[in-house]
Amino acid sequence: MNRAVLIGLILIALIVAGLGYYWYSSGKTGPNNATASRKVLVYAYEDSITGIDPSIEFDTGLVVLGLVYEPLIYYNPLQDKFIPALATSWEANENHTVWTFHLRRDAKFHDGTPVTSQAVKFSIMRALEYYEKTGEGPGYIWEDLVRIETPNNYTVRFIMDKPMRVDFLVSASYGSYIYSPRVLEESGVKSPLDEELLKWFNQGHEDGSGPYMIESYNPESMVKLVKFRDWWGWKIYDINKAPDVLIIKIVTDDVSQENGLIAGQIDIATTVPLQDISKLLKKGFSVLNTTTYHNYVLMFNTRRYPTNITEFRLAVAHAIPWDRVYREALLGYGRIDNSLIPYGFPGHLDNYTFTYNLTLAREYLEKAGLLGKDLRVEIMYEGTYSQEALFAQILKGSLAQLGITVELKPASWDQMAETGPTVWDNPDQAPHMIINDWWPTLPSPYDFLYSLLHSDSKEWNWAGYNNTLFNNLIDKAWDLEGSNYEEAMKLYVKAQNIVYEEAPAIGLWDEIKPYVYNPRHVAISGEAFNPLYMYVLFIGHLEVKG
Amino acid sequence: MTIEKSRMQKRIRGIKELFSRAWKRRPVFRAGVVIALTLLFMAILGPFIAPYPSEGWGIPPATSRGAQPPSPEHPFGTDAAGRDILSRILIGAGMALFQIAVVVSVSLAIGLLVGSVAAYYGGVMEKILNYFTETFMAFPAIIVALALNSLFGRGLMVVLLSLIITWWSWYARIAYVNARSTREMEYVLLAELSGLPRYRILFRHILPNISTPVIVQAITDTGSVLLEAASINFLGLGLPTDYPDWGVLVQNGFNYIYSYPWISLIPGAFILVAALGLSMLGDSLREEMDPRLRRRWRLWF
Amino acid sequence: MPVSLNYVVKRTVWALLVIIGVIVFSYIFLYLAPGDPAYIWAGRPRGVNATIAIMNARRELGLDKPLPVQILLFIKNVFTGNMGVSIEYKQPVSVIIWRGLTATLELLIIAYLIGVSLGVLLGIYSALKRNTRLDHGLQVLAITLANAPSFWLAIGLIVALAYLTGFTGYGRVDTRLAIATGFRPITGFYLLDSLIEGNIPVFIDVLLRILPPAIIVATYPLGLGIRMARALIAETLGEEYVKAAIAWGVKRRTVIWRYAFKGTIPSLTQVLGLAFAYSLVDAMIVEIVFGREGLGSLAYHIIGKSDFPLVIGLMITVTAFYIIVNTLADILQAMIDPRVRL
Amino acid sequence: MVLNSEPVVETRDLSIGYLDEYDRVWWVVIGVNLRINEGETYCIVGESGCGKSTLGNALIGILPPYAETRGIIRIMGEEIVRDDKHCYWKSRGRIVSYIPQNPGKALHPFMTIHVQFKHLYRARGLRLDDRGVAEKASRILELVGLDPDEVLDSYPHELSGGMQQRAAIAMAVSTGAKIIVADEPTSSLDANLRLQILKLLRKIKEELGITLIMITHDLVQASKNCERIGVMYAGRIVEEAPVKEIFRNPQHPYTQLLLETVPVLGVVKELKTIPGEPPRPGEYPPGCPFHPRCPFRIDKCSREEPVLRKINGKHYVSCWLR
Repeated sequence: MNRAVLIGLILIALIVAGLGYYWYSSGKTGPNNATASRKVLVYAYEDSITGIDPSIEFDTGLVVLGLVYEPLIYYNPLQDKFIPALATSWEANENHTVWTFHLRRDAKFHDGTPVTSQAVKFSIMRALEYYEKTGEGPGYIWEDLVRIETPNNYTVRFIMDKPMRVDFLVSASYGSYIYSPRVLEESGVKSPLDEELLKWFNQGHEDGSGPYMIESYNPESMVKLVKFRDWWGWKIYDINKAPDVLIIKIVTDDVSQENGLIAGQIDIATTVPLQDISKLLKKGFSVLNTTTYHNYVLMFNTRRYPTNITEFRLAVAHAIPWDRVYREALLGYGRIDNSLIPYGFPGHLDNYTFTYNLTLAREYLEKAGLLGKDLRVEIMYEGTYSQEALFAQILKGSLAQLGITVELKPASWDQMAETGPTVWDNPDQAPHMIINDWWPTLPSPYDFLYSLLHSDSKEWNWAGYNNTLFNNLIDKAWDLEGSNYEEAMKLYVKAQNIVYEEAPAIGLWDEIKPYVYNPRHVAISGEAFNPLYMYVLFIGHLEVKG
Repeated sequence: MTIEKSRMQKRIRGIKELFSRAWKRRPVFRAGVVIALTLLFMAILGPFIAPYPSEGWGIPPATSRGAQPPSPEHPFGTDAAGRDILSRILIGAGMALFQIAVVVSVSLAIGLLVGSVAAYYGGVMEKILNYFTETFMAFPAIIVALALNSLFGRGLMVVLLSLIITWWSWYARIAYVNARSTREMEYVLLAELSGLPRYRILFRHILPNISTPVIVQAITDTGSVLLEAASINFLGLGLPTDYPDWGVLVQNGFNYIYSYPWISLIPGAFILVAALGLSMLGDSLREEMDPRLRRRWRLWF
Repeated sequence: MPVSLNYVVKRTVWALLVIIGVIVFSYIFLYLAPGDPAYIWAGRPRGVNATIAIMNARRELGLDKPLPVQILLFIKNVFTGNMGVSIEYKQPVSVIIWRGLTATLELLIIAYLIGVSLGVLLGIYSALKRNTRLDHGLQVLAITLANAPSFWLAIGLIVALAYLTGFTGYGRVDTRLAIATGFRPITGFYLLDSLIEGNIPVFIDVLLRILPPAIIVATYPLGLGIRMARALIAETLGEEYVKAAIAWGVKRRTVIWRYAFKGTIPSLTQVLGLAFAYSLVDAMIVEIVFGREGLGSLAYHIIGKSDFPLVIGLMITVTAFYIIVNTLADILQAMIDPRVRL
Repeated sequence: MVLNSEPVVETRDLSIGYLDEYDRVWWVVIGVNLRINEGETYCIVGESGCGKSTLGNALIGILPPYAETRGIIRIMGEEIVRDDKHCYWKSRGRIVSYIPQNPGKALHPFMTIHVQFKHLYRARGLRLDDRGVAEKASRILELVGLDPDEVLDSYPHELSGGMQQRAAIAMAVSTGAKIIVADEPTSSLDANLRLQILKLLRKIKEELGITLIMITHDLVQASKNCERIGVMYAGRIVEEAPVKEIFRNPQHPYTQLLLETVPVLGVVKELKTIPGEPPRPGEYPPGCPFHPRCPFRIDKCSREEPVLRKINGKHYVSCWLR
C-alpha cells in the first residue's frame, strides 16, 4: 500500500512537471530567448520604500521616483547649474513672479502620449491641492503659486503671488514630478485627489516620462524596473550602456549589502559597514565618495531643565571630542560641520565651529551654577545608524567626565518623528537631546533653517526653539530670495550667528556617502549622483558591462 | 500539619537524593552544575570583578580606543566604542539571570494556578481555561515582543512581558495533566468530604503535589528562556543598545562581523554555554527521574 | 487510512476556535494599549491629515460600535483576507505577508526536512548504540545544537563562509541568472517554481543559497530529533509488542523500523509540531542575519515603525500557521495510531 | 512417531541475573536444570517474582540486554546459550515460539492483524502477496477459532481480550515453531475465557505436535493441561514431578502449602494462605530460600541450601526433610 502511494506521488510529480514544462516551453519561448542577453543592474537601497505617488511621496520613494519620473529641470548645487530635463528653456519676468518654461517636443510618457503643458499643470496642481486638502506631501513648496497657464501644448507658465525662484521649485526633489493625466483613466478614478489614485500608484502603477518603467513593485523587498526605449534622453546618452533591467533591491542591513556585493548579487551598494570599505577595495571593488546635503544635527530641548540653559548647551558643544567622533564614529566618511547648513550648500559658512575643550566646558557649567550637580540627560537617536549610535556613546563617555550622566535612547525614525514634536506640548517628556537629520527639498538655506528651528515648524523643530528675531530674519530672507538674492544671503548669515551663540541646535556632520560598486559590472562617473536628489541614479552617467 | 510537614520533608529528601544520584552518575549533570554555578557567581560578583566596571555599564572610555582584538589587557577585546567586552559580559550575566528568574517564576506561578484550577474545578472553567492555555501556546514570544515593541518601544518590560505571555501556558499544560490525576486521589476526596473549602484543598493538596514535575520542567526551561530573551534583545526589540545584555552585545557587533568578529562571537558563545549548561542540568535531572533510561543497554536482538 | 472524519472535523473546528482566539487576543491587545486604538491603527499619524487617517481607521475598525461587534467585524475582516493596509508600505497587509510567507516557508520546510530526517536517523542510531561512546557524543552534540542561539550560529557561519569561500549564500536567487533564464515565480516557492518551469540552473542556484541558512535553522529540529528519537525508540524497544515480534522471529530491521520506529511516530510528530513555532521564528531570525527576503526581514524592517496593522497581521499569520501545523500533526498522529479517535 | 530420547529443551545449571544501574547483578534464576521431552507439556508454577518469567524469556531468547546468564541452554540438542554467549538468531521464532501474557500489548497497535501476519511470514522467508498472506493466515485463524474475515483487517484494539489472545496464539503458531513457551497465557482473561483458551492450547498442541512450556501461578490451570510440573521458588526449581504425583504426594513444604490454597470442586474446606511474603527478586535468603516461611524448618535450612534430589521415578525435590 505504501508503495502504491509512493508510485502515485511520483506519477503526480511527473505529470505536474510535464505539464509545467509544456506550458513553459509553449508560452514563453519567444521572450525567453530575447531576455538571454539582457543587461541587469542591481542597486541596493538601504531602506524600505514608503510609497511611490509622484506628487505625495515625501520619503524613501525618491529612489524610484527619480528613475521613473522627471521634473522640468534638474539643479546641480555643486556646480550651481541647471540641467534641462522636460523643459529645454525657461525665462522669468523682471520681478520673478511669472515664469515660462518651454517643453521638449520629443518627450513621451510611458503610455506613448507626448509630455504636454497640460500634464505639467495636472501634476503640479495635484501636489499642491493634495497638500492643501490634507496637509500631507511636498506640495507645500507650491504654496505661493497663483495659477498655471498653458498657452500651448509645449509652453507652461507659472504665476506666483510674490517674487520666487520657480526654477528651484520645479527642480525640487519632491513634489515636482510630471506624469500623464491619463492616470485617471488607467486607475478609474474621477478626481485627482481621490485616495484611490494614491492607492493605485502605491500598488506599483505609474505613467511617468523617465528612462525606466516599473515592472514589479514590492516595497519591502525589491522594485524591478525595465528600460523605456522611447525616452528622449537616449538621443544624448548611449542606450546600450544603460541596463535593460534595473533592480532596486531593498537591503536595510549594512552587512547584508556587503554580503550581496561579495556574492556578486549587488552591483551598487548604498551602505556597507564603513570599516570594511578598505577591505572591499582590496577585493577589487570600487568606491565613489559623494558629497551629500544630508546633515546630522544635535537638537537640545530648549524647554526642559537643564538643556534650557544656554551655558549648558555650550558646555556640551565643547565637551564633544570632535576628532574622535570623526575617527571612531564616522571613520572618515563624514565632514565634521557645526553649521546647520551643509558644506557646499548655499548659505554655508565655515566659521561656525566648536572645539573640544573640557576646561571651557567646565567654565560654562560653573557660570550657570551647574558644575558638580548630579545632572542626568537623555539623548535620543536613530538606533539603526551606527554613526549616530557611536556618537551618542562617545558623548556619554565624554559627558561622564563632567559629571553628567547620559541615558541613551535609541529609537526608530518613526518613534523619533513622533517624540520630537512633543517638545512643544510636553517638554518634560521629550528627551533633552535628539539627533535630527535633514536633507533639503529646495536649494535654499531656508529649507534647513526653517524646518529645524523656525517656531512655525512644529513637526521638525525638535528643539522647541522659539526666537522671534530668528524667525523674522529667515522669513524676510526667504521673501527676498526671489528678488534680491545677495541681501537674502546676508540675512541668513545673521540668523546663523544667533544659532551659533545660543546653540539650540548644533550641526554634527555632513554625511559623505560612499557608494561601493562592482567595477566588473558597472562603471560610474561622479555625475551619476546629485546631492539634491539623494540616491537617485542618473542613468546616463553609468555604464553597465557585459 | 505534621503529615504535611513530613510529606514536605520527604519530597525535599527525594529531590536531594535525585541531585546526589545525578551528581554521582552523570558527567553531563556535573558539567551543568559547574556552568550554572559559574553563571551565578558571575551574576553576583560580575560588577565587582569586572576589570573596567564603568565600561561594563556602557560608558565608553575617556580616551580614544576603538575596537581592539583580544589582548592581555582586554581578554575578549573591545567593542566599536572601545568598551571592554569582558567587563560587559561579566555584568551582563546578572541581566541574563534576572530575566530568566523573573520570567520562569512568574510564568510558573500563573501556569500552576491556571492548570490546577482547570483540573480541579472542572466543568466550564476547565474548558475555558484549557482554551486559553491552548491559544496562548500558539503565540511565539518574538512576535509578541514585536507587537509590544510597536506599542511601548524598547525596554526590559517588552522582554519580560512577551516571554511571560507565551510561557505560562506550557506550565499550565503540565500542571493540568498532573493535577487531573491528583484530583482522583483519596486524600483529596477525604478532604472534600470533611468539608474543607475548595480553594483550601487546591492550595493544600493539589498544588504541592503537582509542583515537582512542573519545577523540573522549569529548570529544564531556563536555558530556552535565556535563548528566547537573547533573540528578542538581539533583534533590538527588548533592552536598549548600551545595556550589557548578551543578546544586545551580539547585536552591537553584528555590523562589524567582518572586521571585528569578536564583538559578536564571544558574547554569543557565552549565551550558548550558559543555555547549554542550564539545559544539561534540567535534562539530566529528568533522565535521572526516568528509570527507563537508566539501565545499561546494548542492541540485543 | 484509519482516521474518522469525525475526528478531523472536531480537530479542525477546535483549531478554528483557537485561531479566532488569537485574532480576538490581537484585537484586545490593540484595544488595551495606551492611547486611542484608531490612532495606533492609523500608524500614529502626525500633521494636518492625522484626523482624516484616524477617522478612516475608526471606520475600518468600527470603533463607534460596541466592542463585541468590533471584534466580530475584525474576525470577519481577517478571514476575508482584509487585514488592513500597511502604514509603512501602503499596500494591503495580506499581500505583503503572503510574499514573505512563501520565502520563509520554503526555508523552513527545507530546514525541517534536513533537520528532522537526519535527527531522527541519528537518534535511532544513538538509541541502538546506547551507552557507547558514539551515543554519548551524539547526545552532547544534540543538546548543544538544541541550545545554540541561531543568530549567533548564523553570524559564525557567514564569517566562516566569507573567509573560506567568499560565497555567503546571500539572497534567495541570483537575480541576473533569474532574469537571464526568464525565471518567473508562480507559487513563490522558488525551488518548486524552478522545477515546474524546468529551469535547472535556477533550481541549483536557489538550492545552494537556501542551504546555509537552512542548515542553521535545521540545528534545532536536528538536536531535538536526536534526543526525542533516542528517548522514544528506547521506550518502544521495551514494549511488549517489540518483545513478541522478536520472539516470533521478525527480522531485526523490521523490528526496528516497522515495530519500534512506527510506534514512536505519533509522539515524534507531536513533539516536532510543538517545536515548529520555535523553528518558524528561528527561520525568521536567520533570514534577517542572512539578508534573505521573508517574514523575518519584513518584521525586522518595521521594528519601531508604528506599522501596527502589519505587526498584527504578522502575529496572526505566524500563530495561525503554527496552529495549522499542529492540527495537521494531530491528524497525522490519528492516521498512524488508530486508537486516537476522540 | 519415534520417541527421541534426547530432551528438546535442556538447561544445565542455568542462572540468570539482572544488572542494576550501578552494575550490580541481582540473580533471579539460580541453577535451574530442565529436561523437557518432545511433545510434552511442562508447566512451571510459582508465585510472582520467583523468576519463572525470566526463565521463560531465557528459553525464548528475549532476555533484556541488562541480563546476565550462567550455564547452558540446549534446544533440539543445540547449545544456544553458554555463560552469557547467546546465539539466538537461528532458533528465535523458528524453533521456539511465544505466547504472550498480555495479548493487548503484545500486538502492535498501529498495524492490522493482516499486516502483522505478513511480517511474520516475511520473517520465515515466505514472500507472499496480500492474498497469499490472507489465505495462509485464515487457515490458522480458523484453527484458533476466529473468523478471518472479521479479524484480518482489524486493529488489535478493535478485538476483545479473548480474540486478541487467540490471534496471538495464531501468530505464535504461524511461525512454524514446534516448541512454544506460553507465559501466563490466561492471566489477563476472565474465568470462562480462561478455560476456552486452555482448551484451545491443548487442541493445537495435539493437532500440531507441539512441545508446550506453560508458565503459570495457577496450579489448577497446570493440572488441567500438563504432564509434568516444576514448582519454582526464589529462582530455583524446588520440586518437579508428573501432575498426578504432585497432587497426590507433594514433597516440598512449599508445594504442600501451595496445594492447600487451591479450592477443590465439591470439597468444602477452609482455604489457607502461605504465611509471609515471597522474597523480592534478587533478594533471596541464604540457605534454603523457603526457610523463613517454612513451618517445618530445621536449623540446617538457614545455613545450607538443599539440592534437587530424585526421590522416586520422575519425582525430584530439594528439601532437607526428604
